Amino acid sequence: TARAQEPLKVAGIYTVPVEQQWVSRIHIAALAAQERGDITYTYSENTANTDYPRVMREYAEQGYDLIIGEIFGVEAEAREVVAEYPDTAFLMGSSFKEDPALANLSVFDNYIQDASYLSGIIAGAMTQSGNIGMVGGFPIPEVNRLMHAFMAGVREMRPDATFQVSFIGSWFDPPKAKETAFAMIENGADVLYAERFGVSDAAKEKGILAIGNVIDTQSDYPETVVASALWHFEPTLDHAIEMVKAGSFTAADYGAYSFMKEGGASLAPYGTFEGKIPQAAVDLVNAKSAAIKDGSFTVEINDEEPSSS
Amino acid sequence: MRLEPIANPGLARTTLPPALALLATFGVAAVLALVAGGNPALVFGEIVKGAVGSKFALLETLNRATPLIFTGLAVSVAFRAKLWNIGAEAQLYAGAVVTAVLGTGALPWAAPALLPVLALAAICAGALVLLVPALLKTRFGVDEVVTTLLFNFIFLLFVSYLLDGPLKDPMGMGWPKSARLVAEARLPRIVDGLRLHWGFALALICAAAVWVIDTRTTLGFEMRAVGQNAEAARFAGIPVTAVILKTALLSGGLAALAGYSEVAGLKGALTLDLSPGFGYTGIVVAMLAMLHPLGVIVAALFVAAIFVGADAMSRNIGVPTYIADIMLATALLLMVLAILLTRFRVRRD
Amino acid sequence: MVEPATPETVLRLTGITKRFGAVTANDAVSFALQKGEVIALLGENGAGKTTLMNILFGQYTADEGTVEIFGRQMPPGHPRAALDAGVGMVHQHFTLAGNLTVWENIVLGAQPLGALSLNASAARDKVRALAARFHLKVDPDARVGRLTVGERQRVEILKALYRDARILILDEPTAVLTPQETDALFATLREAIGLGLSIVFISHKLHEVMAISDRVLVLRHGRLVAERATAQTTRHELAALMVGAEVTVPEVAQASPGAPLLSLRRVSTPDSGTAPGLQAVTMTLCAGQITGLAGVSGNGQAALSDLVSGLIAPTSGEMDLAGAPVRGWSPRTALAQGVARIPEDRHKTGTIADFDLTENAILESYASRFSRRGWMDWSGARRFAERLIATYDVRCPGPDIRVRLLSGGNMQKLILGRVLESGARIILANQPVRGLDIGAVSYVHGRLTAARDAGAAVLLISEDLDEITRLSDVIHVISEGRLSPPFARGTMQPQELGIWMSGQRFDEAGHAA
Amino acid sequence: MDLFDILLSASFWAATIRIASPLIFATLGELICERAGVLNLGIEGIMVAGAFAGWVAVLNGLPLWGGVAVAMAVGMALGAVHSVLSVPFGLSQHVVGVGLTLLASALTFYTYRVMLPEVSSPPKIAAFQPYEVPLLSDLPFFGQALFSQTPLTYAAFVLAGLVALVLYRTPLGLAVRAAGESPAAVAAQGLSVTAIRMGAVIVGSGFMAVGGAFLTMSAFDSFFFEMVNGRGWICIALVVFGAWKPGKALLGALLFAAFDALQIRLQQTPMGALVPYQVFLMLPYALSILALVVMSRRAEVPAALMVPFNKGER
Ligand SMILES: Nc1ncnc2c1ncn2[C@@H]1O[C@H](COP(=O)(O)OP(=O)(O)OP(=O)(O)O)[C@@H](O)[C@H]1O
Ligand SMILES: Nc1ncnc2c1ncn2[C@@H]1O[C@H](COP(=O)(O)OP(=O)(O)OP(=O)(O)O)[C@@H](O)[C@H]1O
Ligand SMILES: [Mg+2]
Ligand SMILES: [Mg+2]
Repeated sequence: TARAQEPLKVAGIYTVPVEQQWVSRIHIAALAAQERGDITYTYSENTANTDYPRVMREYAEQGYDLIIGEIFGVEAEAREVVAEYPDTAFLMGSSFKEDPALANLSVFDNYIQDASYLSGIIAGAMTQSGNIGMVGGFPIPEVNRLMHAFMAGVREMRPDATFQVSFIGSWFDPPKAKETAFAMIENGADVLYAERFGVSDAAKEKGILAIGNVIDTQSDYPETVVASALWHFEPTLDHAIEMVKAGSFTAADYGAYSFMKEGGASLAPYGTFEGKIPQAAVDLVNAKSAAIKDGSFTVEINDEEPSSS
Repeated sequence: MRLEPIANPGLARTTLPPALALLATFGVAAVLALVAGGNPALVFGEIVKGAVGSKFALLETLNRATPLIFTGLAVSVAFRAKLWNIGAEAQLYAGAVVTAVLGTGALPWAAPALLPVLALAAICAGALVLLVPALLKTRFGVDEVVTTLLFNFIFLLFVSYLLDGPLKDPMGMGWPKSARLVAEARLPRIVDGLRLHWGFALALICAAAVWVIDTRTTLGFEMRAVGQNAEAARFAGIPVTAVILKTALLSGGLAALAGYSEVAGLKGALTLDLSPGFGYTGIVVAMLAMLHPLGVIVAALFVAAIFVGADAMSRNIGVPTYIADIMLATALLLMVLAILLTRFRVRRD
Repeated sequence: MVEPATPETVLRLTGITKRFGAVTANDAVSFALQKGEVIALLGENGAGKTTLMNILFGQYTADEGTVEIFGRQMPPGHPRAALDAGVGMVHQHFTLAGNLTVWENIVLGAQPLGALSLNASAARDKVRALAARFHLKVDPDARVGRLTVGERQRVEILKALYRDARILILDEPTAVLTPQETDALFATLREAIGLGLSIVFISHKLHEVMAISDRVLVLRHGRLVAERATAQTTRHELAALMVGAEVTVPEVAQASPGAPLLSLRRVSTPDSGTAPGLQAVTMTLCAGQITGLAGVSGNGQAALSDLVSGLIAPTSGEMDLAGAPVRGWSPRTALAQGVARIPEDRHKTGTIADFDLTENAILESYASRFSRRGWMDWSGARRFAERLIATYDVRCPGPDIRVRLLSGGNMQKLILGRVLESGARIILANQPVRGLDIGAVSYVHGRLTAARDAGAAVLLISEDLDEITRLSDVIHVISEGRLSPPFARGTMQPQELGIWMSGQRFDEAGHAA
Repeated sequence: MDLFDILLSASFWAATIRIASPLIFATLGELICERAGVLNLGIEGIMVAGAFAGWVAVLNGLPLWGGVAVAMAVGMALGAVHSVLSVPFGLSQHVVGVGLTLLASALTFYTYRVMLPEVSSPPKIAAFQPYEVPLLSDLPFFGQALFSQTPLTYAAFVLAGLVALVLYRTPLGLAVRAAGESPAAVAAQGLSVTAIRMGAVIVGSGFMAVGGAFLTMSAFDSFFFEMVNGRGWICIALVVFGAWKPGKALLGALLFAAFDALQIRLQQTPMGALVPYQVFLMLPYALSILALVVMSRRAEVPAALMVPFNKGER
């Protein structure tokens, strides 16, 4: 069809600034697609959920082909808008499944528990004290499930490990995250799970280790960040672009495109820690990684709020 | 420099400063657009189009004005009595919480019975939330600016707790939000398919009611008297403490209706991000309206139109969306200045 | 009336005109002040005295005209220039910061703002020296917010002296002073004059004008209408010049007292701040009688006034209204029981400045007379306000005007009307004529005696002994919260009252007991 | 760790002082404004702007103290906007403040996005590092708690002393205190109430901005949207808590920070697993209100706070 030739018009709507780790992965994937010439891309950031349906509608009215974003906080209202614009494709982060009645809405989520689990194995190997600190923003499923997978990974190496869990009640307060991390270090933690900005900084200052989440920050903290569980939005987005271009976009759950086997998640390269991680852990990571990819092993998805142990 | 009241301002005097303020706001927006690489010539048209250019745009503007009318009224009622209620945000959430608790199936009633009961319950909750700072003020002399401000933080954390725990939607896949309201608890839409709901009409009714209270009832008279001069009011036999408490109840109740209207009318569920600062914007709306209840309607519509219009404009000319808030702030500051200049002349001394 | 310039002329105003909207507050006023001279400025409320002084001092800018001080023309609207040229002004309303100490208030602005230190000890010493030199007793380290009005007045004068003022402007400095304090002030001023100071003095009290001034200027409706050498005029003439007509002071006839309406038996109230409470006070207010309360300010008048007003309740003793003990005493019950109150401070307590005249008129009676089931009866209220305006001669554009814009005299007439129209049986009149011009004074006094003759019991509190002795049928003296026995009209000489006011007689009684 | 252990650990007190530092700057700034009679609700936005300005200046090659100066200057410029509207024009201080907070934050975000359109995580600067005060930092307990802080923290404490000194020991401070109490008294002494109030708002706003800059240049090393996170509003409360006195305000900031440092640590005690985390986050706010109630005496509010002064007015 004619659509396949010209770039798709894609718009992103985000409820936080694009610096936020989670959203940044979507943003980067879209920029990459634009770079390739597959799409033209524009976005609205920091959009309050109150305004979200209006912004969706404005983009739809303007004839965008594909609208991406996150509707966790506005599921019902967003689906109403989707229903009104059957010619526009919507690819939305959502807690819910696709709805066959809404053929133009596909959903995704960052199911990177596989990678988190693997990063946990490394953390378990690196901790001396068996005491691990975890600082989160809010206990939402997208955060909880990664924390649980990470803890499960840690226990593979250190069944006796204890965890300190704190939520700071904000996505953007690095000083507060840092203070919280400091308190955990005082309390014996020697590896930190850096869900928020600010945590790795505390680890760096105190000379202990950190595990990254969603994004790779090792270049900023070469001596500190041992491993990171990365989310790659590219498979999700690229598939959607393909479907829209082919005219076959339909209601679907793109969650699987965040799985490791689809290339939606990965453990960041060891980089500066190459060779410094106990071989036993590296071997286990490789084995589990293979098992995950061939489907012989699945990491449990647990969305409950984690607590200290 | 000195300000001198103008006895009989003419037409030019009353219209020119506000017009200039608007013009200057657009000028600022145009410059900012230019800086960010957008086309400044399009700014004005795109804003108008985005705010009132279509039925959808217009109704969205009214929709965004709805909670602002409630919080604007709440603030104006309180400020009139010199009760500095900076906590409309908390009271809004109080109303929202109650609506979510009672509207999700707890009361098995039909809409005509359920909706008013929910509204009343919300009013009571908001009233109670403001009653605490009001009592601390009247009993212990604790400054209410501080207590109401801090209550915003506390209450939001409380809501966060509720949404993580007792109120969490079991069907919500873990996301912190409440269960959806039953159909009987929803305020119907005014136009099918568009978001504007009867909460807007309720807001207008409340503004009219506050105006009637202000001008026609003894309570209104007492509230104004206490606000203007509490010492004289007390001397004249007005029960000052009781009036402050009644004012708090009224103000808190109005703010809570914003939460009720957003949950029952717009969202259908309680979330932590229900209000993008409607409580704080209510202060601006109230002051822009010079604390007049009917003026609150106009001010809220103005604020909503600028925001919705500028937000749409930012997308259409491709500049960062933050320009909407800049325009809103600029328009507000220049507009209050302009309103002053319609009544005062600046004299150099 | 403009004198030729001589080396002795310290101050010259020429053709000063000032308009506030439609009001012309000063209309081509010119005069000159000589070294060592005291000019008294007289005029009704609203005649433009304060405005003229504010222009002189640079706080207002004149629309026309010039101010010259020691031969130098002053830049308009520049108080600093006036201060530097040697003008000190004591404003009609105190200009003191209550949270600062006396010496801090005095040195405020007297040192360059860029200075790195306040030189507190030097400043304190200078204040002490000045205070001693001019007999202005006040503690430099006291917090001004805690001072009595008399002490604050002294601080105001010290402020001017501290800056070596050579021209002193005193705008109604005695309005809030007791006779004793006034005498002390005059002694201080005479000393200052001896040192070469020149003074412009504003007062509504003609005997003060006669006592202190060399020359009298009379303002009427913003115009300078007369000038007299004090030695060659009389109080009577001055009064006529001010008002533009003869002023008659009504003779107060003997009363015929009726039944007791309010009685206090050994009533005490708590102290509040520096003001003493009542100490086992016994008094009876009878119908058809004016009871005067004489005393130096700050001796318990406020407590008695608050008690009768309903603002405070007795801590011990008994209080009867028309023979029945009072219950749940509050302003509202007081009003309901027929107690009408003229408060001491009409700006702060008596009225709400930004309410219009109608709203102020019904402030005390909206609940009982101008509302039904919580709904206001505004047309009734407006009719009532219009009646007050007509009956009590409140000069104003109409019932919609904000009372902030009324002159003090008219504000007082409004309160008087509100009080008298309530049909009260007991009337508390606390400083009812403070700051009023003589026309207004005689009007208020006439109304109060008329109310008495109609059967009301009037409690008159005043620091003006003349007023007390002229109006009262019975006089009590108050001192440190203690109340003297009642003295019938004509039985007390001012000297004897003075001794009671000093507290001496109470002490003797205490020793005797 | 139980409560006792926490309170006895030097690191707890070190954290308290770190957390308090930005609050101290901003609280002092607000205190100066309010002492002169102006409630500055622009504080939250000014802190955001200061946080950005200081960071971006250093990012563009200025030395750290240069960044602090830039933040201060930006704060003063915003203060100038506030003061023009609220002082000579006497507009409602509530609306000017809320409006300025909106304006300053939105302008900051807009500028950020225009300057750094394509970043995924903002660049870092070499922020202020802790400076161990010679000798003093070797003291047991106190050395670690008090004397191993960044220079900006020391500056915050010096500033508190300086503000108290200026307020109570200089003619300028006297004029500021009087302007917030009785502007008429100031005018009658030939001083310009307008100039004093505007000056106080401008300087105070500068300090608020430095408080913001502390977050990006000392507590952390880069700028994020919304990272000020309500700290400005806390400072409004701290001024009241401190009864408008620099010494008490400093204590208030420390107390609040101590509650915050405490709640962070309490979350890790056994209690932390039982009690929802929100309860801990509430702690500093709730205890502040409680402390206000317990103090309970009517603080001496500057009498002319929020009252505009217009020379010609009657
Ligand atoms: N700032 C002002 N704005 C408007 N009108 C004013 C102002 N100041 C004074 N006036 C008006 O100017 C006139 C003169 O007032 P002024 O205060 O000078 O009188 P005064 O002679 O001092 O009276 P009093 O004896 O009561 O002190 C009055 O009509 C008053 O209402
Ligand atoms: N001379 C001074 N030098 C420095 N700081 C002072 C001085 N006086 C007071 N302070 C500050 O004020 C606080 C309380 O002092 P104090 O209670 O004496 O103030 P105050 O007399 O009530 O003054 P104000 O009402 O003007 O604030 C102290 O903690 C200190 O910070
Ligand atoms: Mg006067
Ligand atoms: Mg004090």
